[in-house]
Amino acid sequence: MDAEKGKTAKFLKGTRTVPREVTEQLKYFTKTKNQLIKVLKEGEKTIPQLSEILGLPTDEVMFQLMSLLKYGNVQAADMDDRDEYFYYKLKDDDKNKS
Amino acid sequence: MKGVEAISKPKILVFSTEKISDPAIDMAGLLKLHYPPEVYTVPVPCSSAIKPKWILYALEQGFDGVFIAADGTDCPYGESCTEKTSQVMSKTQEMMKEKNIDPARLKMAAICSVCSEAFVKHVKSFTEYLAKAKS
Amino acid sequence: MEEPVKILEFDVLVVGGGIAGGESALNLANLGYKVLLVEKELSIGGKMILLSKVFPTLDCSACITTPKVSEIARHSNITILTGAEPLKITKKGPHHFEALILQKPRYVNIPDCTGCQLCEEACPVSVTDEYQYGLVGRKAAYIPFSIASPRAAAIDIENCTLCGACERVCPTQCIDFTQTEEQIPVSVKSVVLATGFNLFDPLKIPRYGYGKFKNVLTSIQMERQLAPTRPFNAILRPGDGKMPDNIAYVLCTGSRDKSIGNPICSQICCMYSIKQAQLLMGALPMADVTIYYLHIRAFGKGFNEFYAQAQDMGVEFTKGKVGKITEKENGNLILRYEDIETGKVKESEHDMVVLSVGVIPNEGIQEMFNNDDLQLDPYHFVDQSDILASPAKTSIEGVFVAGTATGPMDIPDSILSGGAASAETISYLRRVTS
Amino acid sequence: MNRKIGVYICHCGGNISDYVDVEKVRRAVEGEAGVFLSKTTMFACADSNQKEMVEDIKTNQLDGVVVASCSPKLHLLTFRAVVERAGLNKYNYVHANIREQSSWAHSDNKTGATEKAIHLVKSAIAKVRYAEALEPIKVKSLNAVAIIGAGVAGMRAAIELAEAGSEVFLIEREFFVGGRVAQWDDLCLTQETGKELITRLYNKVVEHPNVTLFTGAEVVENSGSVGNFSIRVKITPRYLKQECNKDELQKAIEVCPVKIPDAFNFNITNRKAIYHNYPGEYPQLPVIDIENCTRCGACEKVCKNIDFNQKTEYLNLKAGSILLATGFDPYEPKQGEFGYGEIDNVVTLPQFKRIVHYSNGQLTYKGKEIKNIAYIYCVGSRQVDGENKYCSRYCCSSCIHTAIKIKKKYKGIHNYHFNRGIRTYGKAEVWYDESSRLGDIYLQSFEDHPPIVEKAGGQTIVKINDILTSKKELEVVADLVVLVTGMVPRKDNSIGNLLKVPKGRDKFFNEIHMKLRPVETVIDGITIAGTSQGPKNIMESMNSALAAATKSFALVASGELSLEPTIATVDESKCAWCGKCEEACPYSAFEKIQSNGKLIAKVNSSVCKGCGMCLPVCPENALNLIGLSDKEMESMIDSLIHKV
Repeated sequence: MDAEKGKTAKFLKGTRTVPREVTEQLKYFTKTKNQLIKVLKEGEKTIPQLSEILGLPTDEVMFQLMSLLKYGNVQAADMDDRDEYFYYKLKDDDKNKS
Repeated sequence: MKGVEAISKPKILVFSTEKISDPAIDMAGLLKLHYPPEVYTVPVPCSSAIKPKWILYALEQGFDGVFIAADGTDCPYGESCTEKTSQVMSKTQEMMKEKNIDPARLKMAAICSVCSEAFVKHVKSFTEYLAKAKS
Repeated sequence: MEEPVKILEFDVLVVGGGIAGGESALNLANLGYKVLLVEKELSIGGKMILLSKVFPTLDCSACITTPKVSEIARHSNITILTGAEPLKITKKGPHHFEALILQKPRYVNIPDCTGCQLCEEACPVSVTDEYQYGLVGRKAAYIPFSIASPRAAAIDIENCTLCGACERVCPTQCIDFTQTEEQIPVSVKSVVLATGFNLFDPLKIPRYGYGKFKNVLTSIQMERQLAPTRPFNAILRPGDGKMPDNIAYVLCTGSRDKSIGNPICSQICCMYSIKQAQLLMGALPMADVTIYYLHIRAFGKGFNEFYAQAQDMGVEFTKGKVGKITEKENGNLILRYEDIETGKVKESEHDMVVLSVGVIPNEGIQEMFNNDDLQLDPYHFVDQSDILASPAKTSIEGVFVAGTATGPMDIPDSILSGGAASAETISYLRRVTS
Repeated sequence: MNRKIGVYICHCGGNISDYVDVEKVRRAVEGEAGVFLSKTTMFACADSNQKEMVEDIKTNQLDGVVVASCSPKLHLLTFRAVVERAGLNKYNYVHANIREQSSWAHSDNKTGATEKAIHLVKSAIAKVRYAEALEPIKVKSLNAVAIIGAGVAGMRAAIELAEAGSEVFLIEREFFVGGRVAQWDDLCLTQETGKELITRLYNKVVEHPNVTLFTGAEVVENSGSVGNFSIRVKITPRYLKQECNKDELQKAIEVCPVKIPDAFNFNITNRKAIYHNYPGEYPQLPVIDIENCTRCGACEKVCKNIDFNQKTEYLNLKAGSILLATGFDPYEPKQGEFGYGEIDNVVTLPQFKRIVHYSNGQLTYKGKEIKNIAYIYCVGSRQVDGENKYCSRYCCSSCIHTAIKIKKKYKGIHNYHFNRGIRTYGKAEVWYDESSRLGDIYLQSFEDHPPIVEKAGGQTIVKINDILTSKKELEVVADLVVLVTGMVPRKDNSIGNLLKVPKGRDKFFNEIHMKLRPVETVIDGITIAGTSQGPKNIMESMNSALAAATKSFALVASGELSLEPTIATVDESKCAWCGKCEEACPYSAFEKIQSNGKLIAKVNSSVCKGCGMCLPVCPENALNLIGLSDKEMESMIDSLIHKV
């Protein structure tokens, strides 16, 4: 009741503990996101290429990269020569600067 | 320099339809699929309701192109829509030829209610065409 | 002294805001009845709003669903609760039911939310998106999907770190973490059950490798890939992002299968698979699509013609029983199947396999009813007590049933059934007034 | 006319104002002709702003309002309601979409987005300048529904409508109710017989004071439109008096010398010229088939209730809506199709059901006991060469259900199912499973290689290339061949033609939209139910009947229908009737009338849907759509093109 509008999360913090898996998951996502952005800053990559560079399974790269596509960090570029895989690149706006 | 800028931005009038293609154009905005802001949309109930004289009026008043975002087969008013819309199209192009207006300044494509990408693609390529034609 | 609880009154409680429940609610509301529509998901529109195009006309599902959904949302005689479900429904007498509705907190004040998605952008958390059936992530502050109704954000409190970033960017201050679970008592004259169906979970058939092999997906995942609000930029293998060029469909996954406890045919899988095959042929012109089937049930208006159209387009139909799926190193899949025409066991390689999962009843409907027995049929769908003369009647007088709550059916049949349920409700309600 | 227009430009939090300079927009439009006040607002849709708008309209007597905000699909109706609350006609409100079609679409170009927003708002102002107050077109609607067809679907719809409070005219062309279901015994899904189901429905129909049932009745004329259809019904007499002595009647039937094939039994038996389909049929009064009656007078001698003086009557009925439940015909195989009509023991599934009905203890046909039965599926459906491409949906389940029943009822039955892929969809799947467990044999062929029925050495043989056993040719000697025939539309489509109800590719009545409006037709006020729309089982027919009843009821219940006033108008001075508009109109909304000594077109306001298809075809430009006249369109175009 006494929580100030716009700052109600603090109110809930008093009664609710954030499960450890959630913070772990956040850390993992932030880490992978930063890794993906870092590698993509150097140039367009396909998912198998990203998987090799980062040492992550392809399906994991796929999932995280598609999430970044949805969040607006990444966009699709052309297909590779064999018409199998898309290249992905960073979106050229200010989203990826920080 | 100023003159060049004016030439490079053709103005397009889009006739959309209230129930079918206008929602697609809305969704293009929702998805932030950018297209030139010189594209203006006027919704009508059905694409086969567009009078050729409106199109000619728009072109004569200064629009560089008119794009009909047609209902296609989704038209809620019946299947004759497609045929009637193309009749409007060909009749208008006839009139344009008589007035020495390039008939390619009128374009039509069926835009379904989620065809946002298709709409953006169409108006972009139409803009390019008109820009070339102007220069 | 306790304060007396104010009980809200409605004519009809409609449980489930999919197309069948929506159709019933609209029909009733248009005739002036006050309807409470309770939907457990965050958006109304049911499964249909998430589909790509629908058979056999191939018109897009969103185009059909969204106008209906907004009509329902706008209707002055319909009150909608999303993220809510009845805990208990008690029959107090003829034309009198009392229900206790559980309203889960959304942590967002719906009327104030403009759907601007700034909270979504600000939220640092990324978890699996259930509305994209696990194909991509979503934030913990999120709009369920772009055409959701209400198009308002929600906070996934289970995955929220309570960082407050969403609140700070919200221009209307509509986020409110002080919300708590509520139990709302309501009084109604009749009930329409439109609780819909579940999709079969293919983890129950381990030999198909779903979950283990990333390029084996369910038909609803493929449906999402084909929908306008799709998760990827193109049709791609979830295993590695490769564009598939040889796709297999395994029909009757979880249907007509006594070993998993579902002996009946799901009625829709043949047709949605044929539809997806046609859409895939359009999206990937070079791709081969093979449908492994036992029988093709193309029985409705225009269905058989639609089946013939798929054959003409080059969709391969193989009458065969798929036994086992194994994975190759490159992510391709080997299907071992009995070719019914030759009687031989064969193997074939595909780079993506879609399991056409069947229709399974929703659980927990019977348990909502406190002191009355809501009867179920042998397959655990809601039993239709007078199926030939009054298909919407259930074992409890005044409780009617619509759509797939009674068994598998396609969209046109669900809408007709929703119409039937509203008709029976109207005459039931009139019997009290006269 | 001097307008007083109020303009509201919405920030939408920042959704608009982050990209569009809303203050610049406001300044750009405040000087437009007719603009009395212009404001920006954080959320135009918020309650506080709505209240402010109402206040503004009332205190300043505004006569036109523009809100520039999100898409009209979201909030057009919201703001129409706002102006109505302030006492202004809702058609004096115009919406400008500067979010989806400006700020969001051009979030990459703030200057461009702002400029576009200015144009869009100016064009909305131009439109509202010409806006006129409009009233919805009101049409009276009679709370009565005419239902054509008293099969199970028609009767069920009648009961529903009567209980909901409408007057119902239930019009049946035959002399008995129940349609096709009267011809079946054991029904699928329940333990009921067709007769029992009909009894239940008929009793409710005749008990309800709101229903008037007409039998031997045919609709011969129709005029009017939704809300007020006027139909003329021809009623053929039964030539029998109501209060009949049962014994005398039975005698009359016995003495009648006429023998004609009994269509009720699909011609496997004969009946007299005075007949009923089966004892206890509804209505429980026989009829004289006057076409086949020789007027020999034999019946009159034994029964005093016969009355040849009864005359054909004509009735005029009025109804707000018409519900069509005219049913289907079973497919009639062509002469020689799988031996039909040529080989003596080839019958159709409907005939087979009647054979089973008349068999006791032993299953016999033409005096011979039947043990081996070959069922050939998809006869008249899924045709490779013929017209019927569709699947008839009910036949697989119905046939297997019948096969199980007789196998359990009679000894030594062997069922052979020659199919093209069994389609026991949904819960009917368990019958397929059961019949396989009972030992029924399923043989499957490809669609283009149907089985062959032959007579050889006094035996009837069915041959098939069975794809389930590597296309081996198999043959079965059959005592009876049952052709599992599908559903086809009624041969006689006079009612469809009369009411102009369109047909689909399969020749059944066509709905407007399979999913959005599955029981409505393009003819306003006419709904369709049951198998008249396409093959269905009984439960599915009932669902569609009830759904159609709801839609018809919604049309007639309120007593008044409100139709959108945004319809086409004719400029009488320009019109010189050429008929082109009539041709273009998909709804037949135009009629030719005499006015001031010349022929002109007139729009029927209750029929016009405002689609505008007629507008471009008029050579004299005499047609306009209300709200979208030339002057409105041109002024909108002007404000879109002129420099900011």
